[in-house]
Order: sequence, then C-alpha cells, then structure tokens
Amino acid sequence: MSATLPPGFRIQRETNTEEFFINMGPQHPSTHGALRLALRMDGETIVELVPHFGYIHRGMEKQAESMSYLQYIAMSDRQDYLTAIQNNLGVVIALEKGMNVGVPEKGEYIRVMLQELGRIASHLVFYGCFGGDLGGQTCLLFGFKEREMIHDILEEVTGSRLTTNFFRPGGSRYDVPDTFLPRVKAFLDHLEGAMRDYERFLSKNIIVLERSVGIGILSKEDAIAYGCSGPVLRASGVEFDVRRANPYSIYDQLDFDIPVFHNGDCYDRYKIRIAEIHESMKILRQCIDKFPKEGAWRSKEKPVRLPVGRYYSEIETAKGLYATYVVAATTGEKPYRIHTRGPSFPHIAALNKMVQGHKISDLVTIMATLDPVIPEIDR
Amino acid sequence: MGIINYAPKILDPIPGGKYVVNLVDYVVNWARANSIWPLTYGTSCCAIEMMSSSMARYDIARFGSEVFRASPRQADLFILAGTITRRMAPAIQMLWEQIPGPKYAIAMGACTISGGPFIYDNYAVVRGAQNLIPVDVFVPGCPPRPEALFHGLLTLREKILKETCRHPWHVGRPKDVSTMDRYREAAKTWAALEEMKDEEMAEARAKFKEEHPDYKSSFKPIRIKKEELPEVPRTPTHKGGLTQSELFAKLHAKFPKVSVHTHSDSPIEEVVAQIPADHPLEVIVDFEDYLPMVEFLKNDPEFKMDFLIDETAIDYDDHFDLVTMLRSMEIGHKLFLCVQLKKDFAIAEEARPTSLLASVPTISNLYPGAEVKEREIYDMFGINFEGHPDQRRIFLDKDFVGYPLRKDFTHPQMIRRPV
Amino acid sequence: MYVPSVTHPIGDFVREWVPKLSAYLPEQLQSQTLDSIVAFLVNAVICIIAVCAVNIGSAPILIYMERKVCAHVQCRLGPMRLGWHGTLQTIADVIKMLFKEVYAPSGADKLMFYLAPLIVLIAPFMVAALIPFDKNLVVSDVSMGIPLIIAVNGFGVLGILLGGWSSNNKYSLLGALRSGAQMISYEISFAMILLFVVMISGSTNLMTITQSQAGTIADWFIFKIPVLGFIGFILFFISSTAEMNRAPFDIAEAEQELTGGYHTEYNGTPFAMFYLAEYIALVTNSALATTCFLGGFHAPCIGVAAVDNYLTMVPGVVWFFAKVFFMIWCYMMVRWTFVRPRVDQLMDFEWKFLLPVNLLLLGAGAAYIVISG
Amino acid sequence: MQENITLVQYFKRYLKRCITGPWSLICGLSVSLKYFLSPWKIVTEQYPENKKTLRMHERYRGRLEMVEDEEGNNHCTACGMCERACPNASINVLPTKNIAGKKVLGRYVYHFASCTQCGLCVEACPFGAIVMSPAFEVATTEPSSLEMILNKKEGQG
Repeated sequence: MSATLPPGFRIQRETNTEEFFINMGPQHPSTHGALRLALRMDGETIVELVPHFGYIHRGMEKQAESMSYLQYIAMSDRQDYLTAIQNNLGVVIALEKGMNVGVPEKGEYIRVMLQELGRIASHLVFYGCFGGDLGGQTCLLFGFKEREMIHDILEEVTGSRLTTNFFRPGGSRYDVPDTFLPRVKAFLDHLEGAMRDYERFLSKNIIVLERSVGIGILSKEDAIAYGCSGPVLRASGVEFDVRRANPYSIYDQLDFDIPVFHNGDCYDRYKIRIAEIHESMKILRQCIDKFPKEGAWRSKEKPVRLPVGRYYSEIETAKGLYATYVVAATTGEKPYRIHTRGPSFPHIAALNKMVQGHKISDLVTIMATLDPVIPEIDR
Repeated sequence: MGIINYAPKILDPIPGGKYVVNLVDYVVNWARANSIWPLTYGTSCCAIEMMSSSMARYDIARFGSEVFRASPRQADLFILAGTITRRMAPAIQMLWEQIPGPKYAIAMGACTISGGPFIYDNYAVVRGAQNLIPVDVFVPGCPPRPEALFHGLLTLREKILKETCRHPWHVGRPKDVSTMDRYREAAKTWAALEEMKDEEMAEARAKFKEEHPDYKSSFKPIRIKKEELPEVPRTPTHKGGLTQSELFAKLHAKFPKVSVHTHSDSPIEEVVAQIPADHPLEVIVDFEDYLPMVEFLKNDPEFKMDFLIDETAIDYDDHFDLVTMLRSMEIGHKLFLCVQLKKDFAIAEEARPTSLLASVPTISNLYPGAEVKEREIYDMFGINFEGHPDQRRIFLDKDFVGYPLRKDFTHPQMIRRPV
Repeated sequence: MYVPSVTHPIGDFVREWVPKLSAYLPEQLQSQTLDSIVAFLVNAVICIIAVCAVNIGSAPILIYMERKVCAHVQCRLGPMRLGWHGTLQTIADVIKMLFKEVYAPSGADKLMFYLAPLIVLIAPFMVAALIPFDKNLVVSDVSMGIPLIIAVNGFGVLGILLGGWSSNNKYSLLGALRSGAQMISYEISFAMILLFVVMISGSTNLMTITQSQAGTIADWFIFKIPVLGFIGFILFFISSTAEMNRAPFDIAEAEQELTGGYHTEYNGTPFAMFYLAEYIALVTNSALATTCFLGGFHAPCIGVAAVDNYLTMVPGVVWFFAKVFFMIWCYMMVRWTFVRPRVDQLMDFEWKFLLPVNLLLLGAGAAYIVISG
Repeated sequence: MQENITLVQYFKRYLKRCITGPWSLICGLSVSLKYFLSPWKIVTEQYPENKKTLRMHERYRGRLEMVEDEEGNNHCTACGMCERACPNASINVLPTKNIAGKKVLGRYVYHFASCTQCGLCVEACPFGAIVMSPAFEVATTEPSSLEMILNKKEGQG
C-alpha cells in the first residue's frame, strides 16, 4: 500500500473499503485562498490530510534583501492583508529596536487604536467566513458590513483601505485627523448593537452548535507543540497573548482581559474571537478616554538605517504571534535578510491532527475557525 | 460560437432577415452584457476587495453579478484577483479553459497587470496575467477599490455591447509580457531621444551660453517644511522569565562552548549584560551541542522551552546560520540558538547551486511544528535535515532548480532591480 | 373510449365547441369519438401550455424574488440596474445561459449527462398538473392525487443521481450520493405528513382535500386540529425543504464544501434546467403546502360576514397564489438565515427526530379523529 | 467524541435539545426578519449613480499626479528621490539638459500598471512636486494607456 500513496501521506492502515483521494483547491471556495489540501477519504470520512503550500509563494524574503527597510513596511501589507496595519507595526517595532528610537505617547495611542480596529476587522471577517463556510451566506455579509466602517476610518487616517503602509519608526506617517475619535466612538456604539444581533444570529444556533462543538479538537499539548498561537492557542486553554506576555506599545497600561477557553474545539475558537471583539472594544473605549490632546504624534524623523545586528520583534495580530527577524550585516538602509513568522503557518501544519476521522464538512468548519491567511504562510 | 453566429448566414439573404438578426443580436448582447457571473477565484489582497465589492456596502448584485460561481463551468467572467505565481499559473490556465465561451477576464490589481510589487528580484511571480490568458479589462490599483472594480465591470460591459454576431466574440490570445522591464525600456527610449536632442540643441546651447555668459536661473525649488518633532528615547521593558544574563549563565554552565554575537573584545558576560531588555538572547551554539541543547532546553525544569516560535536560516559566504527561536510558555523567556553550518565545499563549484550544502539533525521529533519550518529551510536554502520524516519542497515545485534564498541564487526569469 | 375528465372552465368550453365546429366538416368525418378525441387533444395541449407557462413563467419571478429577499435580509439592495429595480435581471440571465457554449466534460457519459436535467424537470411539472388552483382550475383531478405526488416526487432524485454520476467528477459524485441518501430518507417523513393530511380530510384527491377546508380560517388544516395541525405544517415545511435540496438542507450542492455538488460540471442550458428545476420545485411544494394546510384557494374568512363578503369576492386563484408566495417567502427567509447541517446530522435528524415525531403525530391525529368523531 | 452516558441522560439531552433548538432557530429568524423589515438599515452605496456625491478622503492614495501651477509648470528638480523610494521602480525620472545646460526634468514616466500606491514617493519628495490624486475610475481595456507621462512641460531651472 505504501508504494502507491502520494507524497506526504504516512498513515498505514488496512481497510476493507476503497480509499480515494480528493483535491481541495488551489481554487476552492473554502480554502481561504490558494491552498491545496490533498484529502485521503474513506467514504465521507477523512483519513489523512496533506496541505500543499506555495501557490501564492511570492518570494517576499528574497525581494526584501534588495529593498530598503521602509519599502519592506509597504511589502508587509501584503502578507496578512486582512490586518495589514498590524503587520506594519510588527516590522516597525523591529526597526525601532535597531534604530533605538522611541514613540511619543500620542503616537502610541494612535498605534494601539489602529491595532485594535484592525483586530476587530479581522475577527469580523472571521465571523463572516465562519458563518459563510457553514452555509449561512448572510453571516458573511453581516461580518463585512461592519468591517466596511472600520475600513472607512482606516482610509481616512491612512489613505488606503487595505494596504495601509502607515507606521514608521518613531510613530506613524500622519497625525490622526480631528474626526478620528468621534468616528471611532460612533462606530463602537454601532458595533455594540450589531454584535448583539450577530451573536443572537449565530452563537446559540442549534445547527452551529451541532457542527462546531466537539469538532476539530486541538489539545493543549498539541497546540503548544505545533507552535499555534493567538485565538487558536487560547481556545485550547493556554493563556498566552503577546500583549500581556511581552507588552509592546502601551498595552501594559491598558486594562483588558485575555479570554481563554479550554475545550479547543471549533466552537471555542469561535467564542474566543467574539470575546476578543468585545475586549478590543473595551481597549478602544479606554484609549478614547485617555487619548492625549497635546503632544507630538511622532518622534524626530531620521533616515532608517540599522546598525549591524539582529533584531527581533513580536506582536499579537488577530491571527496570533507575528514575529519579524531582521538581520543587518552592514549598517545601512538595506537588510541582509528579513524573516517573518506568520501565525497561520503552524495552524495549517496542525490541521492534519485536527481533521482525522471527521467529515469533509467538518474540514470546512475547522479551516474557517483556524482563520488562516495563505499569503502570510507562503510569503 | 453557438447558433447565433450562423444567423447572419441563414437570415441575411431573406428580405427583412437583417432586421431579425439585428434584433436577436441586440437582445443577446444585452443579456450577455448585463448578466456577468464571476468565478469565485482569489489568491490574495485583491480577493478581499472583490469580496468587499459583493458585500452589503458596495453590492455587486446591483449589476446582476452577485452569482459568484464556485465551478468555472457556470461562470462568464474570470476576475483575476491577486498575485499569480508560477506554481498557480497552470491552474489558472486550466480554469480559463473550463469556462465556456463567451468568457471574459478582468485583471484586478497591479500584480495581475504587470507583477505589481513583485516585478524585480523575483523568481516566483508571473509578471501579468496577460502571459497566461487573454485579458479584456485592466483595473490598476493595489488593491483597487470596489468602485474601481465596478468601473472595470462597466468598461467590460461597454466592450461586450460592441460585439455583434457579425463580429462575434472570439477567444483572444495571451500576450507575452513576462520579460518586459518597463523601467529600463523607458530609460532606454529616453536615452536615445536625449542623444538626438543633444545633437539638435548643441548649437542653440552654445549660442545661449555666448549670449548669457553668467546666466542664473530664477527658479528656486521650495523645500517642504517638516514639522518640528521631539526626539523620544526608547524604554525597553523586560517581562517574564529569566533575564538574558541568567539565561546565559545557566546555559554556559551546562554547555561551556556557547557564546554570543559580538564585535567588541570585552568578555561575553559584559556583552550579554549590555543587551537591551527586550532583545532576546541569541547564543551561538556549537554544531555538536545543537541537538542535546534543544533537548535540554525543552525538558529542563528551569528552562521549559516548549514552544518553537520559528526556525530560519541565513546564508553567508562560507556558512549558513540556522536560527532556532524558542520560548517557554509557562515561564515566559525566549532564547534563540544560532548554529553555524559550514558549507560543504567538497562539492564541485558548478554543482553547488543545485546541491545541498549543509546538513543538520532535525528537531521535528521534539517540536512537531518544526517539520514545516524545516521543509521551508530545505526548500529555500538547501540545508539537509537528517532524520526529517517528510523532506520535500514546500513552496516551490519539486523540479525547481536552485535554492532561492541563497545569496548567489540566479533564475532565468529574475530581473535585477534597476534602482 | 375512456377520456379522462378535465375539469376546468376551458375544458368545458372546448368540449362544448369542438362538436359545434366539427359540424362544418364533411359528413363522412363527423363522429362523436373523433370529437371527443380532438377535444381531449386540444385540452391536453392547452393544459401542457398552461403548466409550462405557470412553471417556467414563475421561475424567473422567483429567482428575482429570491435575490431581492436575500438582499434585503443582508442590508443591501439586490439587482437594481436592469429595468425598474432590476426586474429584467433574471430574464437577461436566462437568455445569456441559453446562448452559452455547452459541452460535457471528458469521460462523462454523454447520454446520461444531458438526460439528467430533463429528468429533474419532470417531477415538478407533473406535480403542478395535480394542484387545484381554483374551484374549476385543475389540470388533472385524479382521485389518487397524494400517492401520485409521492411517487412522482421520488423521481427527482434519479436525475440528480444520474447527473452526479455521469459527470465523472468526485465532487459531483459525492454530492449526488449525499442527495440520494437525503432525498430518500426525507421522502418518508414527507409521505407521512401527507398521510396525516389524508387522514384528517378522508380523501387522497387534492380537490376534495381543499374543499374540506372550506369555511373560515379556522377550518384550514393548519388550525383545524389544535396544535397538531401546526406541528404537521412545520414538519411538512422541514421535509419539503429537504426534498427540494434547498438551504439549509442543500448538502448536495454545498458550495463551500463541494463547489456545487451534482451540478459542478454542468454549464449553459443543462445548468439552467437544474437552476430552474429548483425554483419550479419551490412553486409546486409551496402549492402543495397551500393545498394541504393553508386552505388552497379559499379566502381567509374570519367569520364576520361583512368582511368575508369582500374577501370572497377576490377570485380563488389570487388567494391561492398569494398563499403560495407567502410560503415561498418563508422558504427564502429560512434559506438565508440558517447554516447547513452536516450530512450525518441530517440523517440523524430525519431518523431520530422527524420520523418519531411524525409517527406520534399520526397516532395523535388518529386519536383526535376518534375522540372528536 | 464517544461518551458513556445512561439512557436517562441521553433522553434528557434529547428533550432539552428539542426545546432549545427550535428556540435558537427562532432567535436567528427574528434577526433576519428584523433586517428584512427595516429597509433604512440598507447600507449600499450605488456607485455609478452616486458619482456626483462620491468624494474620496483627503489622504486617499489613487493615481500619482504632478502638482502644476496655472501655466503648467511643475516643481520637480529631477533629483530622483521618488525613483529611489519606489519599491518596484514604477517611476522613471528622466532628466534632460535645458538650454542653459542645466539638468532639469525631461519626462516623468509613471508606470501605473505596476504602481502599488504605497505613497513612499510622495513622502520622499522634498519639494512636494507630486501628490496622490483621488482618481479611482482607472479601468481600461488598453494596457499601454497605463504608461503615463505626468509632466506637461519640461522642468523649470
């Protein structure tokens, strides 16, 4: 049997039934991008799954070697494009460590607020895709409806809806306009009502419960071993959030909770993201109250030149731990090498562990709750 | 394509048949132009804007195009949303073949028009969808707004309305623009023009110089005033677990050969003490110590580094640096291990770019998450991992030649960055 | 010679006029048998045209309606630009699909591949012929109406199975197998509910069923038997949704999982047939629900003579279609609200919940009839 | 997940689900009904119809444009900062010599086809000679029209 198995499949088993192989992707509605999943099926039950990456591998790291640091910030937009603004921060913090510049208080508040808006936007997309992948198209539109309002705010502040390219070492590119705070406030008030509706729509729904409770369980040990992070890890019962564990920006001055659930199934991963939306709203409200009226929004502009060394930064994006590793071999504007650790990569690597013995429909649910962004894996 | 294209041949000779043909033509074109069903296809950022355009705020349904078909056989329109990589290209061509005619394609975003951000120094991206399939409408932007996509859709509508059964729709041909270097072409054209201009102007310039021997331009460019901003010091904070010095001391006790990156002559302990609090400690590990150390770090109750953040490599002239980033979930400290892998120069120089130059034991039995990371390093750098259960290329095709993240990597399709 | 009766006003009209017209024929050709045969044929043609017109005519309207309903649930506008508020959108879609290129995938069983959509279309057309649209407006008033409907409805699954199998695609095959299992299971509860209706009306003739709901709103079967009628209606609603393969029970199509299920490989006109069949089935199932539970073509009288007089002035066919469209709207709201259960859960639901409840309902209905006399 | 539960527990769960299940479905339906019945909650912006009122934000990054005064003169000195700042060489600043022999801007070629609209060029320009215009209706059937020459006149100097 082993001789006939396609590459990647490992499980050896004796069966009385005929196994067959199915390709999901690279063009498939529920693989969240250009990912190919090779499924080994026994009827409708998945025996084994092998992910095939690289359909959107764009050689970003090779390209970064001939780019300046500033240009790489623009490049990082295209990794996790759902929360480009968070990627920007990840890169910028690494550069700040190298340049040894700080950020004024107002700049930090701008950063945190945009971070949290980005997080809400990403989780709203998750809400939509989760519902949509289960078959409820309406959820998809509900999720995107509120997200558009965030993108309106982002567009007003940064000048672009998705690829923001906003943060710079020492602060950000612009100051926020005067309308920013009232707009965020109005948006939060709106979101509160909307989330009530949306949770009513999906959270307690018996079909959703049937399809997600006990599906795709990832144990605490497995989650750590595979290197999962973010909501996926926290749903498995590990209280790890970079905002708490290694606070960056001003997250140590803000009061918020890290929601943790313990079952590690699809429903917990759903609940945790909904809870995080509420936590982000809490953070945003605090920021609005504490937002400094006076003061600089950016430290003095300097050319982005890093001394020789290796610099590492990690932040918590909506998907999980986003780390940037910069190697500067010569002092100058260009990196020797930049490596990015995207949070989705380990999640997909752990997918095989989760789907074994489940149905093809469960695979869709599990994929939705992992909330991967494929370009961030492939880079 | 289809019965309607034969209509003129049959009906035109009949008196009044022309009007019938025109009428049918009008109706069919009207239907085609107004009922464009796109294919659910998207690879990256533009796909999100495509989704946005079908959502409540912008609502592509107003144009009758909300019927996103997952199967290419029922679609009319191929919105190429997102970067096209060489690995994806055959799939795209196949999808295009599967769409029944009349079919149209919109290239959405810079990547599908020209390669966008990935034109130069890139071995993986196809420079423009035109190389693969015929594209009807180009929507520039990165990514284009939903409104811009609608503008593209309306442009396509105009184009469809111009078709008649006398000039019917036909499959276009792809156009090879893959080696097009717009920057160098423009520079070259201009250089030729300049040469001509120099010749033409030589006299006039000489004359001008004679007439105005001490000519000074009145034009003074005005620099934009930048806002006065204060310098802000950075305050690194450390949280969780052992400090760098403690980590190093403990590790040094067990493995005396460890050291850190330094350019100064001061003792290692001092160098370690000077590392800012938020820089993780990166120690240089001896090759023999690597596997025992990872095992020790994972199981030792003082370290408990059970979480593999990442594993990556760096290519230098004569060696690779393999960096393993570890973290303790429970205690909270981080430790980076850097192993220097000497390149195997016994391999003939011609064979070096395509052969594995170094070898290191795998740690995927300790950290299952390392499996994919090591595959990535194998794929990108050509480092062999001994004992790896599934060492295949991960991002590139299995017949890809070379290891792209090596500094001496070359690829026939790669264009060097001009500036 | 046996000529089935066609009880609609046009039928009577034709039967009346064919002998009058045949009087103009040469005498050798005049005979009563010929007259009745001609009248039958003319009637048949008229009936076929009528059924086709109702079914095919309603499909674009329904597709438009669905697009608008889902748009409004999702806080958007839906088709807006073609005609007034996009009314011509579906017509453009249909014309476009008719003029698309048609081909079968390589390795497909061509005959079966093209036959399948036709088979799928047959079932709803046949059911439509049995529905009484008004007092005299029924194409074929057969006494075994309900058994015939049950028999014919089972036909649809054949088309889907054939289509999925002949496409030579694993997704199609999975979709077809899912659909086969689903439709055969739900057929049982579908039949049970109709049996319940037969039990309380005492007839399998659809006209009789409708007529036995005459009177006020309280005489409709949904309200006639307290609670039980309503439960029966809900069960019918669920099982007919599953019968039609509509969301949330569209596991056979399951765009997110199987990219389109059994019709993954279909394009152009054959796909349009599948697409239309889904909506035609929607009409016939809603009509069946209306006939069996919502009093058919009877006006919703409330027992107050002053109001009822006005209500009954409206022709029955208008009431009938009003109710049908209300039912369709209910189906659509359900479709755009709920997520899709998994395939094994769907089976669980049928065998562990729907069927026991159905049996209980039948028993309770029987008990009610015995007690109330 | 196979659990060992007694028959009583099984039936308890079964009955509980029979009650909570339909209730949760009704909750879901009530939300969709609420949205269906409130047309004022529709958020759709009708793009080609709202052209007159549609305004991009001030900072919106659309196409690159040159700042020109009334006579069509630009402020560009052909220093090439924007060219170097561009991540993918979408800008050619092609200098020429004017009649006095001084280096001025000859042609400012903008490859819109590959522009990623990151705005780094505008940030890098020391003289404010270029801006990102809010133009977004840029779709075309002709890719060659995406090669633009931004300056109408030669540079001053």
